[in-house]
Amino acid sequence: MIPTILFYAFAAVLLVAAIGVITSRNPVYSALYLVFAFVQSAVLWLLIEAEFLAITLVLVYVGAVMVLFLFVVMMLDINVEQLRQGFTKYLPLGVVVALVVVIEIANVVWFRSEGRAFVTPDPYPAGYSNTKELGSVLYTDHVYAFEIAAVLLLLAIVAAITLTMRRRPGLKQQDIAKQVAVSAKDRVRIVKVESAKE
Amino acid sequence: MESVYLTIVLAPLAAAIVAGLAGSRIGRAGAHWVTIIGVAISFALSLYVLYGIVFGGLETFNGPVYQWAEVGGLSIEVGFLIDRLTALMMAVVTAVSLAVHVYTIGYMHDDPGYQRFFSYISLFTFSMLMLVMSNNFMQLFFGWEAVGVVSYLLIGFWFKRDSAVFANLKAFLVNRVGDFGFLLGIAALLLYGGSLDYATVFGQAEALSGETMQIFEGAEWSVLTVACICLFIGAMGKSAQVPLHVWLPDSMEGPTPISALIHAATMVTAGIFMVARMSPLFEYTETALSFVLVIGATTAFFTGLLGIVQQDIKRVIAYSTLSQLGYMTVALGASAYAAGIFHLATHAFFKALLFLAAGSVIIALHHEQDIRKMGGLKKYLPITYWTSVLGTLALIGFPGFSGFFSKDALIEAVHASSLPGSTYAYWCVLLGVFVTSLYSFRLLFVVFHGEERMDAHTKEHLHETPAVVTGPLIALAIPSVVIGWFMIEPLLFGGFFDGAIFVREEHDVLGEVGAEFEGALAFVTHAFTHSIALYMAAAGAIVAWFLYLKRREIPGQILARFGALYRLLVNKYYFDWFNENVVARGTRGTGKLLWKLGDQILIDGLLVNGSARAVGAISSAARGLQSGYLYHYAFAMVIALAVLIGWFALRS
Amino acid sequence: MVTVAHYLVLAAILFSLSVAGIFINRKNLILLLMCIELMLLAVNFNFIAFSRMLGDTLGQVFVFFILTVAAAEAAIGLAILVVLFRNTQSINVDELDSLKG
Amino acid sequence: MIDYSLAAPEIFLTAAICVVLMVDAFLRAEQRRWTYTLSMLALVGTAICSALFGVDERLTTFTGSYVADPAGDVLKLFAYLIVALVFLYSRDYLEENGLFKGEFFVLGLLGLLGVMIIISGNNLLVLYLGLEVQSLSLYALIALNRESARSAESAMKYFVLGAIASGTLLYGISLLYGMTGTIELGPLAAQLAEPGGLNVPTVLALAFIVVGVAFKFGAVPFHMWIPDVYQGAPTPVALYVGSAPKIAAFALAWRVLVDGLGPLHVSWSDMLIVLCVLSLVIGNLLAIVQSNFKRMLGYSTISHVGFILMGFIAGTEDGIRFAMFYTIAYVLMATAAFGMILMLSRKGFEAENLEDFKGLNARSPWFAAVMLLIMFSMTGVPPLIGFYAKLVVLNSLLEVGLVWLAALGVVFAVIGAFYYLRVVWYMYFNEPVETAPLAPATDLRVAISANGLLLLALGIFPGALLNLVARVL
Amino acid sequence: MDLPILSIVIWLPIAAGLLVLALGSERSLLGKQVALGATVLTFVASIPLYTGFDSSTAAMQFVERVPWIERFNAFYALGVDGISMPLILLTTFLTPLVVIAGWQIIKLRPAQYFAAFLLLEGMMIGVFAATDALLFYVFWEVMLVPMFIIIGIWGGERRIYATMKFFLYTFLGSVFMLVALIYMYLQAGSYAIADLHALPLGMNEQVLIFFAFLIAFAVKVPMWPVHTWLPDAHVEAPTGGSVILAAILLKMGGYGFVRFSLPITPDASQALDWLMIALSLIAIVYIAFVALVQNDMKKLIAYSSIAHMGFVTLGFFVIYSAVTNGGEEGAQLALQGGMVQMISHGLISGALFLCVGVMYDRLHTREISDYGGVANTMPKFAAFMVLFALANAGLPGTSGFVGEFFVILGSFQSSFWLAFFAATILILGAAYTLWMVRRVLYGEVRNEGVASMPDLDGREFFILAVLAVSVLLLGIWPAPLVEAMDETLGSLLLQVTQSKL
Repeated sequence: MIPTILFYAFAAVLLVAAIGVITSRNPVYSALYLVFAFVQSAVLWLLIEAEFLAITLVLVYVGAVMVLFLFVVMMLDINVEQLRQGFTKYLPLGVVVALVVVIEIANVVWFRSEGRAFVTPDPYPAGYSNTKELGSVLYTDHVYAFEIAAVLLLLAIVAAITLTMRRRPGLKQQDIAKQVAVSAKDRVRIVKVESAKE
Repeated sequence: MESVYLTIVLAPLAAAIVAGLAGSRIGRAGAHWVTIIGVAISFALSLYVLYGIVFGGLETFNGPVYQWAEVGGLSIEVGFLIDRLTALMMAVVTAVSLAVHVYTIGYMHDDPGYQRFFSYISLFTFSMLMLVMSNNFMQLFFGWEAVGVVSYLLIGFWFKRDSAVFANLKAFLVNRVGDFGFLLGIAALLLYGGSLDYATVFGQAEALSGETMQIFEGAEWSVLTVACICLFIGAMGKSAQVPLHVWLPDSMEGPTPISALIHAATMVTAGIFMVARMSPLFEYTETALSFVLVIGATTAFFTGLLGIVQQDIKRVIAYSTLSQLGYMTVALGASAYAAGIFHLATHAFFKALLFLAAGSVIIALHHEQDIRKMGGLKKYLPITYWTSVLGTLALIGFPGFSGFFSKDALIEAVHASSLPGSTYAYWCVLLGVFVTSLYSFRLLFVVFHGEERMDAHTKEHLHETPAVVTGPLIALAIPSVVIGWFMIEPLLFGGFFDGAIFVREEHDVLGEVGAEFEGALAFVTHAFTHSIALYMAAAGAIVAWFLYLKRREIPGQILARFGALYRLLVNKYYFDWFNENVVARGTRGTGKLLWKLGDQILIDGLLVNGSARAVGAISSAARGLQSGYLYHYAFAMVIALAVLIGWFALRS
Repeated sequence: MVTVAHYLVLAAILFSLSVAGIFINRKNLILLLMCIELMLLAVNFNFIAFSRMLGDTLGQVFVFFILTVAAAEAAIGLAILVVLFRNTQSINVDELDSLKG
Repeated sequence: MIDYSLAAPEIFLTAAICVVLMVDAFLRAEQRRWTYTLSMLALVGTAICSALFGVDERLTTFTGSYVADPAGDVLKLFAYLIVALVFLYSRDYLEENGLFKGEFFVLGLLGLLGVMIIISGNNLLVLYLGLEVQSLSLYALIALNRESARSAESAMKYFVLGAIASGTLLYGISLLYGMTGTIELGPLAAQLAEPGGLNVPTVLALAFIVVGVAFKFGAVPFHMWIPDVYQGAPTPVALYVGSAPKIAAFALAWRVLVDGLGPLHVSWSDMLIVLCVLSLVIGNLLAIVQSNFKRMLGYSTISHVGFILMGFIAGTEDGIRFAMFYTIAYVLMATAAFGMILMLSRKGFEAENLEDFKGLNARSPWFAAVMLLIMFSMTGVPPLIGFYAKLVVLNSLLEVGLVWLAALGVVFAVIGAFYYLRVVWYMYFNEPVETAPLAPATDLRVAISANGLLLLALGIFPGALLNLVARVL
Repeated sequence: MDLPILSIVIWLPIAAGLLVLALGSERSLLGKQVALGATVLTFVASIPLYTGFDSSTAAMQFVERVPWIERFNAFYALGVDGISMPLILLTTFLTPLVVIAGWQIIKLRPAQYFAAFLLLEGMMIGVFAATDALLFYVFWEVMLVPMFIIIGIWGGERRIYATMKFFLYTFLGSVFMLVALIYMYLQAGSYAIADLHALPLGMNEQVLIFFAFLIAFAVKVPMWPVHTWLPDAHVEAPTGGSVILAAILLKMGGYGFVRFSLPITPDASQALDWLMIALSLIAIVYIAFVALVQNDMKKLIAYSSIAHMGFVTLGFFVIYSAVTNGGEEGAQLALQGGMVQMISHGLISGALFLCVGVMYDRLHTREISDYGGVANTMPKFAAFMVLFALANAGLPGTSGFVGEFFVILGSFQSSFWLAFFAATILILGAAYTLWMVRRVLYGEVRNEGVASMPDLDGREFFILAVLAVSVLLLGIWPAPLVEAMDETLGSLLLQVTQSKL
């Protein structure tokens, strides 16, 4: 009973947060709503005993990715006023399409899956470690995928750096080597001045 | 003998090629010598053949020269059929042609196209010989068309003249209308006779007369009737029968008498010859014979009427030719083929004479052709005058002259015919005699008698034309007068054409006429007592004398009185008007309509460019879909997803 | 009783919310990136729910990798966003229409 | 036991990428050619690995997540070739336009790695990851020219749409996983082939997956990114986007739809028919109205995708083979076409508009002729490879009785002929605006000529490629 | 004789074309010489096709067969029978003339011009020689490319419109044929034309295939209403292009009908012969009317080509009703007529276009009204032109007559009215051709331009003379040509009148 109430409660909050994400006019709010949604999701995942992923979601997503989002939002000098202008034009259509999609999927899941999804997973026995379980397949069965993921992250790094790192023209930078290599005669020029002739 | 026949045909051809292709190299004299020798060879050999066939017991020759093509089982060959009819035609053709060649030397003396002209007339001889000597329909058609082409070239010889190039196009096209029918006739015979060979087809004529074909739904027509009428349509074109006669008067645009002569005395006989040649077919279809009869009679009378109002010396003779061709055709229709051929032969001589005489006048007057500017030429051109008189007498059928024999026999034959339409034909030819006489004497009187209406300058230089012109006149005058005496008996009643021309018992009108025939002299004397035609001719001559010499004001009064009739005649029954305004303009109008509306607007505009434009328009419209807005793109994807789910997932 | 189906429907709602978010938003590119995160979250819900339903870890492993990819994707997405902003001084979706037709 | 040798090309390439990356970091700008050379060497090495460790039969390793089969090897070899050509064609352009950076090559090689991962992916997870590796490098490449707003814009569009597409794909994969409990292709197919395997939820999942695959191909209506990216991306990148990823797209469709979801052919072929028709229509129609050559090529790609899909729609063994044939043929043509643009472009001048091809025949008859071959090949005129590509897919369509679709295909091929012909028209029937002679580097000249002539050679002897495809697939 | 003659005549010009292309326009004289040499050599090489031809058999001769695309069971298979041999000779005969005709006139990129013609020649021969449908299709299509270029580069003002229209029209036509070919390949398992002939097909299939072929061939012939590309293409094409287009390219449509439509879909052909006959008659009559009102010489001749090609299709499709009426001979006549008409039209229309080209080179206009009285300044030319015009009007003694004669005779066996309408060409054909002749050649010299026109030079004279001789020769003695085709057509007739159902 309690898990059911918890599910509905957190699910409701999650949806509110999700709506908040897409309707907020200020990107900062959106990002925060998204953080909120992730947290709710983590809780829901815990309810279904996917602890490792729940933790990861909070750590990685909320902790890193969302912060990145916020960072970018704030770094870019976005004209929030301009962004506030509404989205009314496509709102009805968006709502309709979203409803259609949700009805279609839900219809299939709920009515036409021949009851397959109407199972409540049995709780894991005590001492079961979700993390360990994951860990044991991750480096064996899925090692290839894991390596690819590694490449992917490398790629992301290279790409992100390539795209964002830049040397602004005209930016004054110190060239240490040059500075060190300087010798006195480069800096000081002895000029012999003829004495003034009266 | 084969090589002889081949030589007859090829000599003029070779001459034509030499004169045509190497004209500039061999020079003027070279050109005329080459061609004259070529034609002379043909002429000599033709005479030899004629002699051989008539007296020397030469067998009728019917054999191939080479195989033109073989399609399926059908062999189409080029070959010769030499029988009496052919031999006679060959002699006539080469004789006239030779005369023309000789005459041309003088007439075309100063023309820059001298060699070309010789080449043409030689080529013409070749074509005509191919036509008459053919033993099959393909070759007949070849000759038929080749003659037409050469006439096209000859009429347009002076291609700088617009009238000449108009006339030659007209001649060719009108002839083509005839050929159109002709070809259909050949096709019909091939279909039902299974061959293009004369002998084979003729052999089945009787059998074919029973067969019918359907052209219009529900109307069964005799195959032979259809085929023969079709063939005769060809003859109508070539032999200038109403309504396809319109080209002949215009063809006088060619270098005057020579090409005119070719047309009037030679080419036009092709149709007559052809019908005679096809007599085994025509004999089995009375409908076709009646058709021939009526057309011929109409031509004989009505085109003769036109001759009365013409002011151009050549045109008068041209209309006379038309009318005489009508006579020949009438004879054919009445199954008096031999009479037709006979008239053809005599006509060739006296009409050639008249044309050359006209040419002589024209030369003398420095290419003046309007008879209103002539008159009183008798004293300046005595030889021309007297030969013209002889020609005229022959033409009107003065007893004893060649024309008399042929025409009178012909009229008698028509009289004897019992085919539908023969009464009409009889009256037409009788009245025609009057008309012939009227315009012939009118011409004679207006040109050679009366006051001198040419300008002073012309008059000063008037003198008889050179011997090269008058020579042929005299040469032609003799046969024009006498030939009838010799020919009438063998040709008409002596069974000359036995085996070449076929006449069924019940159509044998000449036989009927022949029953009373007691020799040429008797025929002449008989005419004075019995022939209405003779009195008609006399009447015509008297009227002409009265109107054009005695009381010259009367024609003007008649003209004022019967203005409508006069206009009808001057406008040649509005045939030309009809052809130019309705046929030609209508054709061009149809063409323009089909082109602009069909091709340009409907097909190109609507279908081709229209679909291109439609594609373009759709493309431009579809371009709007790619709006550049990210949310539109996402939109498309999500909607497509929703549709895919809705359509495929939920449907199943 | 909470069944897997509940989770699935929740995920479906999340998914369609993210979809709606993508095209009701005309102004803010960052929001689009967030919607994508939301979409991936929905997918993750599915995987985890199924994983539990089937009683194996495959789904959770999948989620693990999705999280990794999402992070990488976010990094690159934001990098592009930065480049874009530097060039146009705007992250307004409405103004991104120089390429069209 | 994991047989690493099967994955030798990937392993080698990964190592090589690291080397290139490291070396490049220490190179000065004027030494950048070394990066290029190293990258080419990396490709050669990878190709050698593929050749050495090529397989004759279907083998899997990494506990079934990696599959090596002859068809995969062939696809990979073509991918190396194409990427090598891309690098070669791009080199001078990049140098002249200040884009000659190590990252281009590194990202290019990483993209290639993604292609290879997809080609060898044997479970949905690996395929997804490969897709991401490939896509992410493309996103970055497109935005490579940081000074260009257009590049950034197109990268952003591509990124957002791509993310949506991969989200959708993932959603489908999740459903599929839920229904079958597996993500490995072989078992998946086995599960689906069982009675009841084709049920509503799997078809639902299928719809999502088709969206993902179609997006990768750029089939209408998931094509929107293509023209924008082709036009917006720096030309070398557009060349890259337009070539090697098509091989990946084919591999993805082949692995997922045929190997994994083969039993659902009835369902997905219907969906593909819709996409195919739309692609033919939209691709050809919109290509007509383009004046930008790159954008036109984008739409042309879309129409070609319609033809590639035909092979899948037929779904027969031959159908897939012929789709592969078409893909390879198309990639060769597209590479050559973009190569010509690159060759015509000079510093500060992009030969990206159709107008820029005016009078090419007067400037360089040879390259005009090569371009002519390329264009007619794309049109589908024999004896060029493009013709056989069309021939074979039509063949497979007719084999399954889809005459109407084949007829539609050829009609749109005719409409499509218009815009290819227009290029020829500009080259041959107009006098040049630009009279500067073309003086491309020798290796570029040779390569592009060979590329063009290859289209002809393969067209005269299509049997070679056909047999190859038939033997391996 | 073991030499692969057909391969030689196909590839020799193509190789020479590439060589000329490689020589480039800087060395255009050498290029021209190579081109001329190659085309003459090709002609010489093609002569054994005639001399060694066995006209007593309908089987393919000079057969070559090499595996080509094993996957599709397609062969590089060549061979000629009575239908294709004359067409190949026509091609090899005309191309040298076209090369000579362009000798001095083409100033713009001459190397490419001559190369295009050489390539075209090889491809066209390939079309006629291919006995494998796929090979046939390849040649059929690729031929469009050089033609596209020829019209586009060396054409007149609206050349781009014309060439695009030409290409798209014909391309549209042929893709449907491709679909049909593939369809039949799937049934027969082979692309060999002989196998397709033997393939049993149901009526519905036949009808569909028939229409697919019809679109392809009708566009090429061209038949009404898909003919409008031809006048445009002709008008804009350079002289050589027009000649090849009219003389040979159009023949491919007719060739397609006898090689594919009739034998592969005999029942559909029979069932739909009324349609084909109707279209042919429309082409003859309608187009003749249209030709009459043209002001542009090339357009006029182009329209006349359409009308004459109407005879070809008429001849091919009256066979069924002729046979039904018991006129098997007539059917053979009609078929034969269609074929002869193709050859003869090739010579005549080619010659007429060359004539127009001769005038165009002097005055740079094709408008009839810009000429007049040309015969005064160019008598030799006028003689030739009149000859060709008369031949075009079907004058007996020229090749133009033979085909028309046969077809009219044959179609009479089908129906009187058919022959009636077909025979109107006698009048209308003469009308439009000679009317043009009248306006162009005859009359006083119209303007100074005409007055300054020099007569034919040796080169032009040679070309026209060669054509004139062949036109006359074929007209006077068509037997060799007819004989070569007779056996083949006879067996074709047997084949097409045998139901496949």
